[in-house]
Formats: sequence, structure tokens, C-alpha cells
Amino acid sequence: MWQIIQTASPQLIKAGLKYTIPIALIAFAIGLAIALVTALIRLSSKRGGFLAIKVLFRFYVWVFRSTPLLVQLFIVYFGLPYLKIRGLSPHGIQLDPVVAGILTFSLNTGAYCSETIRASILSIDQGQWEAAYSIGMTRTMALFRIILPQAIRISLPPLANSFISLVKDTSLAASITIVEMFEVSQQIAAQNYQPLVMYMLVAVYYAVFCTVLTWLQGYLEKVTSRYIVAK
Amino acid sequence: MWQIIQTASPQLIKAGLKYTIPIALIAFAIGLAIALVTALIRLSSKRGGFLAIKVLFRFYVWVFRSTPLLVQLFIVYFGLPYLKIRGLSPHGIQLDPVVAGILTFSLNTGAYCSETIRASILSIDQGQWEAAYSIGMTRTMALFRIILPQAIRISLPPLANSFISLVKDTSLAASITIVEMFEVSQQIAAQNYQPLVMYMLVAVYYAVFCTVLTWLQGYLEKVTSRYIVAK
Amino acid sequence: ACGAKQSSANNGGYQSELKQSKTLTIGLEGTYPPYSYRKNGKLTGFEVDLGKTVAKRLGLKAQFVPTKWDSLVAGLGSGKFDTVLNNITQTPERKKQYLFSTPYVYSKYVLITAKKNTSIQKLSDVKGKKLAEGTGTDNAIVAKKLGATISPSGEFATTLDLVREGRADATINAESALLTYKKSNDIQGLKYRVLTNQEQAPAKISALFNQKDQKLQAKFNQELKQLRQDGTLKKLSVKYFGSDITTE
Amino acid sequence: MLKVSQLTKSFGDQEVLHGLTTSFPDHQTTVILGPSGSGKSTLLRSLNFLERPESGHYDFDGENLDWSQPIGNATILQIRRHTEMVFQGYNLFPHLSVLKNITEGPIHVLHHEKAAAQTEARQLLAKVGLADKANEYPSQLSGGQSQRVAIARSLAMHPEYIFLDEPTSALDPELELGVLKVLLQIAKEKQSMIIVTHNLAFARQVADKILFVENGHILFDGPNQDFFGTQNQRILDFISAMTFSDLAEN
Amino acid sequence: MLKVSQLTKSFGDQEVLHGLTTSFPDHQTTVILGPSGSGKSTLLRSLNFLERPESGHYDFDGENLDWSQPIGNATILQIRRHTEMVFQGYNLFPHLSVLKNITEGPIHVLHHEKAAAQTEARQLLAKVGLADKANEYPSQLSGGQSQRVAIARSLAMHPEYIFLDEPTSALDPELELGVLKVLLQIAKEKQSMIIVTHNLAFARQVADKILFVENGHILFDGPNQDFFGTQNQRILDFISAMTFSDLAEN
Ligand SMILES: Nc1ncnc2c1ncn2[C@@H]1O[C@H](COP(=O)(O)OP(=O)(O)OP(=O)(O)O)[C@@H](O)[C@H]1O
Ligand SMILES: Nc1ncnc2c1ncn2[C@@H]1O[C@H](COP(=O)(O)OP(=O)(O)OP(=O)(O)O)[C@@H](O)[C@H]1O
Ligand SMILES: [Mg+2]
Ligand SMILES: [Mg+2]
Repeated sequence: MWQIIQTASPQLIKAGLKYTIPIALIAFAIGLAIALVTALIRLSSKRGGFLAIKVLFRFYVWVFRSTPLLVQLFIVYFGLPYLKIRGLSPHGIQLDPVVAGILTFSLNTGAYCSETIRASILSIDQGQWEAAYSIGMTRTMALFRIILPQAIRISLPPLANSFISLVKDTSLAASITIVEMFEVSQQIAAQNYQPLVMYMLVAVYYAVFCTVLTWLQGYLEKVTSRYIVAK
Repeated sequence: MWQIIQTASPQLIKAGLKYTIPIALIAFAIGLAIALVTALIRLSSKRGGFLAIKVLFRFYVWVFRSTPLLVQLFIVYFGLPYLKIRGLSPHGIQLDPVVAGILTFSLNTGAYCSETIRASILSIDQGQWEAAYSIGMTRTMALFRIILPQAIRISLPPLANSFISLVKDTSLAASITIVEMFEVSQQIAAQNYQPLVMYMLVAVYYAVFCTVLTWLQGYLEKVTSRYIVAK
Repeated sequence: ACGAKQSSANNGGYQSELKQSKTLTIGLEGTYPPYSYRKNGKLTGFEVDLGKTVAKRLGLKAQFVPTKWDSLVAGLGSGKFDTVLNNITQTPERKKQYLFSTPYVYSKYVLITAKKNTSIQKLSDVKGKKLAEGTGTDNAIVAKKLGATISPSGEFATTLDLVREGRADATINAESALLTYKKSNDIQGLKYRVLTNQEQAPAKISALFNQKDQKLQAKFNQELKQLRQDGTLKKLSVKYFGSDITTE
Repeated sequence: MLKVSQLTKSFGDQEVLHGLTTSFPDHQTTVILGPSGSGKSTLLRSLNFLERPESGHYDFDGENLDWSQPIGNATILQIRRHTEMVFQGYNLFPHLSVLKNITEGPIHVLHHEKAAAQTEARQLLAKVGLADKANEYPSQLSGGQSQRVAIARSLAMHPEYIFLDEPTSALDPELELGVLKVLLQIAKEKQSMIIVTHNLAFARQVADKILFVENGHILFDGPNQDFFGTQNQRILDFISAMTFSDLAEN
Repeated sequence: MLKVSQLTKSFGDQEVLHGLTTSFPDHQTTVILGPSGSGKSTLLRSLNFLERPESGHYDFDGENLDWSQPIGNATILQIRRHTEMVFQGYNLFPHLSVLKNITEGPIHVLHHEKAAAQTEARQLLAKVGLADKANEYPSQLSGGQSQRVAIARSLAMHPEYIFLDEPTSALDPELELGVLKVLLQIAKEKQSMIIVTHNLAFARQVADKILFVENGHILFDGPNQDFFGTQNQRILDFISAMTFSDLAEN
């Protein structure tokens, strides 16, 4: 057993550093940006032509929340090559697996996080917007300087949930030919026929990364709550 | 293509009704209960011997958030049989796959949801607790009658996120020998060599169920927000 | 199970090694035609028929439990199945953990490339190339041994897509898989070559048993031998593979 | 009789109440006066166990508690049943209608019958001039209306002591008058009350006893007439500020 | 000159302002009086475009707007730059220190230099008696302290009009006096102000013009002395209620 761990670990760590962690970090960063934009558009009270954009973003959230991530990856990687548009993409759209992965993971986590952010913005007292407007702030300014700093406190744990889920969902990248950490563990298990041991080992490496994220969450919760007086 | 859909659909629907939906519903119900208890214990200000319990629940949340769900399923189903305790379980703990699945899914979603619920309770103004205490309510009573009805509004979208994720995570049950909907689609794909079509088809069925949940979320958001006066 | 005695010519006593009395519980993926797959929702295939036949001869009921690849191995270890019939190739490393039956299929390999590919002429050319292979399959092991890098690809159909589109350079796969695929699908844009026994010895496909179930293994081997002798095995092979591939 | 002695309370390392000793007689109204930030709200909250003083004794109904010792939840609950708080910031339950805000305690804590509780709630709403708002939500009320609902909510519990923290600070004079009359009426009915207020005219009318707090110390503790007849310069200043005579000098 | 005409505002199907027409002269202080729920806050919020009236005209600085027509964001922003609101419920920014609450607007909206903004903020804090609270968070302040920070925050923006909604309702008389003096001072410096208050003594001192609102109608609109010298029985009742002379009758 000790020997299995010793031989497997370098391969796992390498795959983790090369794919799992970078994909998770980049996809979450992009996903957060998408989520913020989506939440704001969905919360906007604008009407008229803007309604079409709102419907579009609502549709986006619905599609990416409602269908399995694996299917999304499949369609982006294996399905888009069939999308042969004359002139634009005569051979279909062939994405590099890592690009396809990051794209899909970002869109997926963005859909989930947009709901979290939307809820947290809604939970801030209306008076805060009004006070911000009153000192002449625009909507954007009020949002970034007054509302979000308060909303972030409430949305941290569910956002951390999404991030941590994403870290583990990167294992699905194997289905689009990316040899990430979990895939490596399965490949090794296929040789040594010790899947239980291999799974436990890879779980430890996921846990290490997720623990760092949990710490970060706790730290940010503390920072963003420093203005709350404990009773 | 039309024929593929026609022959595959009854099998998919049957597996969905027999496994995917019941497992998701039951596991989420149990998970919510676990999450509530966990959130309350973690938020409790009690000290002393109680601290050990708090640490325990913190550990539970950490373990189940930090490790891949697939590994958790594996350990509960394939790992527990190795746990041979003399007298108690001489042959190890052999769980029925559905039982093992529901148990693991509940614990997993419970860990995530507990963070969401914890955050939403924290976001309710301290004055609400005080007003409730002042009219003589116990902590439990204040929680269920005053705090949670307000907290639920904020936590609905992230809880819906978790539920919808769970629905799709049930596909992992295939690895503990449960032939749920996604596994059926893969089996059919292996036979007709049309994985892309099959995946899209199964995605539609997931989407139908998740759309119902999204509606439910929207409806509950409306109900729980009726006391907020729109400005 | 109450500790298996040393295996011997005496084949009795294997019943005590069964997970469920009067039942032979067989793990398989059910997603690999023609070994095991679903036809109109019902499990069928060479290994399914083989399992049923052996069980019947032993007076047992065959129960098939479909699951994922990793779960087959883990499940055998923790006593969820009596045996696994899933196109499993014998390797020395695996033999350390589990018992194998005598082989019931000798599976030839085929090298598939895109028609326009010129860089892979002989087998050794795959060195350093990207080969699309299913995780856990012995195809992947062979490809790796030849020095290729592996692109994991679960489905045979998408594996061919990858090769056709040039996103993978080639794939080494079982000849039977390709032949089955070809029956109902065209392989436009692809070319293939069956590897000779000198290039790559055929995979020895065998049933898998738990280390302690030595009596069961012996009994299975005994039945297999008889099936081979009375021509049943050959009949099954012709039915599913179109030819007899049950001998070396 | 509700008594406290040597009550000390800090926030962080800032001590805001410095060992207060006083008593609040039964069936009397005690008014707490003092400048902003002097610790009036903190004192009231301590009496209702919403703040936890570091030390001091609490003496009520034969129950003697030492704040420096652990105090069980059951004890706190027991004591709170006898006291009711009206908050400076209303603290209405936003998810409940005005009527339900008032009946919540009677029905679910005191286990009164629903119909009876609702009837009384409507009477109390009429008393504070909000008979027509029974089915609104708190977010639909103006500031003044909210505070009146909060007062009705506390009255519905029929507590032995009512604590009121600036109960009319958000009310305009006309309606303040109505509420003050209600409070004067209950004071007359010998309800024990402790009121923090800045309305000296009202204090003079309603108070049996007056506490004057400054910087976390009790500067005056005695009967109404002694306070308003005092020679203490600090208190005279405080009283004269109330009349806004200084405003004219500008 | 800030004018409104035929201002109508409803919440749902309840009309709370019934076509008000009035004006708020430059460099003068207008005081709005009236009972609770009469619509004073709603009027003030409409003037700051925090509520959207269904109809009526808004006339300020040559800008003439029709509320029944769509109004662009840029226009609203433009107008809000010239007006500043102090809320009944403070609405301090909880995540910013007291000092940053005050400098937020000057630095980020008016693009003043940070150091200058902070210096002025400290001066304003001293003015309202909170020089030592610059680095606290709003949750650490008492009610009275919070309201004073809110006033300082609005003063820091040097707006053409300041709207104050019961700016001292939570302040005790001593500190109220201080703040009222500050407000009187700015009034003297010809700052245009609109104040909702229940303090008649202050109103009498500070108002150039008085509006008396009841049930969403303007009952009186004229100079200070006309109001306090009125023969209108309704207004006389309102003024007399202020003195609490009735309390004595109990
Ligand atoms: N939760 C808290 N954390 C830290 N300091 C606090 C807290 N609550 C109150 N204080 C401080 O304690 C002191 C007393 O506050 P308190 O609210 O009791 O005053 P008050 O007499 O009620 O004032 P006001 O008349 O303005 O309501 C003030 O200096 C205040 O800043
Ligand atoms: N957001 C709202 N939704 C529905 N009704 C409202 C809303 N805000 C105010 N009202 C109603 O409009 C009327 C006027 O309220 P407003 O707050 O303007 O009164 P006010 O004169 O400021 O009272 P106070 O002196 O108590 O602050 C009241 O009847 C109130 O119930
Ligand atoms: Mg106070
Ligand atoms: Mg108002």
C-alpha cells in the first residue's frame, strides 16, 4: 500500500498542478465575472428592448443549471465540430480540450453563482441603495462601492460551495481527453487493480486543495464581517 | 434519429422514475434536515463539552465538501464491507446500493447546504432574535418562527443550486451498481454508437426535472418575498 | 464465507464462496458490444451468454450487475460480485490482486488511423503520438507500453471521431469492437490494420475472481474446458464475433 | 421589586456601565434620563438579558442572580416571561402582518386562543390608532406607525414589567400624545414600567421615580419631584436644554 | 427655486399624495409639518427621485420634468448631484467606518482629494460632537450617534438643497440642541433646506416657509409667521398638541 502511494503520488500531483488546479482557478474566475454580469442583468429593472437580453440570460442560466455538466462538455468538445457553417467554420468548431473545458466550466459555474449573487444582492436593505443614490452615485458605483461589499459577506459560503464543487467537477474533463488528476488515479487503478486505495489517495489531494479554499472562505468571512459587532 | 429517441425514451424515463428522481428527492429532504442541524450547531454559542460536537460537525462539513462525491460513494459502498468489527459487523457493513447511495448523497448535500443555511441565518438582523427573545421565545422557537422564515428567502437560490446539482450528481450512482438514467443512456449509446445524441436526449430529461425545480424555486421566492415592498 | 480451504482437484464446496446462495453474481459494464450490451433494454452479448451457460450448468441462477469499470474491480474486492466478465485481459500486475480463469477469448488488436495520416506506418511509429484509448482498458496499457501518450476517451464512437478529426493520431483497439461497429456504421475517413501476433500478442480475455474464491475459479475453469470441448464456446463466438476467436 | 447592584458592562475594553446600583419599584414607573451614549439602552438591555454584564447582581421576584456566574437558559427564559421590551429600532417581524406581529407572542408563547388573541390585538391596534393597518406588512408602515405597532405588541404580552427605549422618538406630537396617554393610563393601572425618554414633559407626568445616567454613572436616583426640584447644576443644565431657550440666542 | 406641481403618488391603489403644488425657495429653509402617515417622507423622497410619482411636474434650475413621461438616468443623476438626503432611518453604510461614510461621496463622487476630504470630515464630526468616533463602525454607535453621522455625511457633499427627514428624532435634547444650532447656522448661511420635523420650537426658529401636510393634501403653505399666527382650528390643534398641555388633564 505504501508503495502504491509512493509511486502514484508524483503522477497525481503533476496532473493536479498541470490541469486540475489551473482549470479550476481560471474557470472560477471567469465564472464569477459571468455570474456577476448575469445577476445584474437579471436584477435590472430596465424594460423595453432590454427585456430580450434579460430573457437570454435567464435562458442561459436555465440551460446550464438544468443539464448535466458532462453533457455540456461533450457538446462543446465533440458536438461543435459537427457545426459546419459555410464561410465561418467550414470544418466545424474544433476547440482545444483545455479551452473547451475552461469555457464549459466557466459557463456552468457562472450559471450557478449568478443565482447566489442575485440572492445576496436582493438581501441588502433597499435603504443602502437610496443612501448611495442620494450622495449622487450611479447604479454601478453604488453596486461596487456599497452593495457588493455587503452582499459578498452573505454569499461567501454558497460561492465557496460552488468553487469547491467545481474543483471536483474538473474530473469530468477526462471525458474530453484531458488527463487530469482523477483520470490519472483511474489509469493507475486500472493497472494495479486497487481502485479503493487509489480513490482514497486522490481524495486526499482534492481535500488538500479544498481545505485551502475553506480556509480562504473562513478568512474572507472574517474580513467581510469585521464591521458586524458581535453580540 | 427519431427512432433512436423513440426506442430510448421509455428506458430512460423508467430509470429516471425508478432511481434518479426518488433518490434525488429523498436524499435532498434528508440532506436539508442534516444541513439545518449542522448549521445550528456550528452557529451555537455554547461552549464547554459542546465544543467537541461543534468540532465534529465542522469536520463532517469539511470532509464531505473537500472530497469527491464519487470517492464518498465508493467508500460507503465498497469500503465499508472491509470494516469488520467483531460482534457488531463480522462480515463488514454491507449496504444495499440504493441505501448506500441515498446515505452518501444526503450527507454530501447536507454538508454543502449547511454552509448556505448558516450564511442566511447570519444575514438576519440581530434585532430579530432580540425581539423574539423579548416576547419570551426560546432559541428554537425564535429560529423556526422568526429567523428561518426570513432566512429562507435569501437561501432559496443557493439551495436550489444544490438541489439541481444533486439531481445530476445522482448519475454517479451508476458506479455503485445502480442503473440510473444516465447509465442507461450510456448503455444505449454503447450499442447504437450515438453518444452525442443519447447525451443530448438524457440532458433533455434532466432539464425537464430541473425546470420543475427552477419553477418551484421561483414560486417559493415569490411567496417568501411577499412581505418585501417593491420600490 | 467461512475461510476457503486449500483448492484441490476436489471441486466441491465452491457454493460457500458464493455471495448469494444458488446465484452466480456477475459484474459487467454492459456497454461493450459484442461482449456485453443492451438490446432493446435487455442485456445480451457473448459474455452474458457465457455467464448464463456456466451458471446453468452449475445449477445456479445468473445475476448480472452492470456498473462502471472501477466499480467492477472494487466490487469484486468487497464481495459484491462472485466474478467479473468484462473483456478483462490478463496482466502480471493484475494477477497479484485477483485470480483469472483460463482465457475464453483471444482478442486481436487493430490499429486505426485517419485515412490521410501518413506518419504512422508501422506499429512502432505510435511512439510519442497521441492515442485515444478508454481508461482502464488493456488497449490503453498496450498503447502506453509502445510509448504513446493517452487521450482518455470513453466511447468507441467518439474515439473514432477524435481520430477522424485528427484530434488524436490513432487508436489501438480490439478488432472485435471495430468489426461490430462496422456492421451498422461506416468508417469513412479511417483506415485500419489488424496487428499480427508477432507485433502484439492477442489479449487473453478471462473471468476475474477474488483471491480467496479459488474453488469457484477451479469450478469455472472446469466448466469452461467442457464448453470448449463440446463446441458451445465456438458456437457463441461465431454468433457474436462472426468467427471463432476462442483459441490462440 | 426589580433590583440591580454593581452592574458593570463593557464592550470590548470600553466599560460603558460602571457598577450601577438601583431599584425599580413594583407598580411604579421609572424614567431613565440622560444624554446620548450615556448607556441608557445598554442598561435596559441588560435588565432583559439581551446584554450580558460582566458582573453585578440581579434581583427579581425572589430570584437572585449573579452575573459573574453562569446563568441557565431556563432561568433567563423564566425572567423574560415577566418583562417585555419595546425597542428604539422597532424590530418588528418583517415577514408577519401587523396583526400577526402582535398575536405571535400571545398565541405561541402564552398559548392563548387564537380568536381571543386576535380580538385583543385589534383592540390594541385601535388604541394606538392603527385599526386599519392590521393586514399590512411592517415594510408598508411609516416610522411612526411601526413604533406604535411595536408598543401594541408589547402590551399584548401583559408583562409584569415593560421596558420602553425611547418609545415615541419617531412619533409626531399629535400621535405621541395619544400613545403617551395610553402609557399614562397603564401607569395609572399600576403597571410596572421602565421608560427611556427624552420628553421631559412626559417624564414629569409619568415618572414615580427618575434615574439620571451620564457616562455610565447614575447621577441622580430618586423621586420625580426631587429631580425637577434639584439644585444640581448638571441636571439643571440638562432640563433647561430641553426648553430650547438657547435657540433664540442665535 | 425648486417647484413641484400636481404631484400625485400612489402605493398600489392607495393614493398618498393628491396632486400637491408648491415651491421651495432658494437660500431659504422650508419646514414640512404634519401628522404621522400624512405623506411627508413620501414628498421628500419624491423630490430626490427615490420615489417615482405617477404624474406632476418638477422644476429646478431651469430643468422642467414631467413625471408622467420617462426620465433618463443621466437627468436623475444630474439633479441628485444638487440635492442631499438625510434619512429617518440613518442608512449609514455598515461596512465603512464613520470617517469613510462621510468621505465616500466627496472622494468618489465629487473626486475631491482624499486628504482634504478627510480633514473636512473630521471637522464635521467635531461639529456634531463625534470627533472621537471617526474609526468606529456604524454598528458600534447608539441611535443618536448614528443620526449625527448621517447629518455630517450630507453636509460633506455641499449640496444646493439638503432634505432632512426628522433629522433629530432620535437625539436627546442636549445633543439635539447642538445639531439644531448647526442647522440654524447653515440656514443663516443661506443654504436651501427642506426639513421634516416634529419640533415646533425648532421649526419656528429655522423656517422661512412652512408646509403643513395632512392626508396627502397641503393644508397650509406660507411664511413662518402666518403659520404660527393662524386662526385655522386644525393647525391650532396641531400646535397645541405639541405643548403637551393635555397631558396634565389626566
Ligand atoms: N454593541 C456595541 N458595541 C460597542 N459599543 C457599543 C455597543 N452598543 C453601544 N455601545 C457604546 O456604548 C455606549 C452606550 O450606548 P447606549 O446605546 O446604551 O447609549 P444611549 O444612552 O442609549 O444613547 P441614545 O440616547 O443615543 O440611544 C455608547 O458609547 C456606544 O457607542
Ligand atoms: N413603500 C410603501 N408602500 C405602501 N405604502 C406606503 C409605503 N411607504 C409609505 N406608505 C404609506 O404612505 C403613507 C405616507 O407615508 P409617509 O412615510 O410618507 O408618512 P410620514 O408623513 O413621513 O409619516 P411619519 O411622520 O410617521 O414618518 C402612509 O399611510 C404609509 O402607510
Ligand atoms: Mg439608546
Ligand atoms: Mg416619515
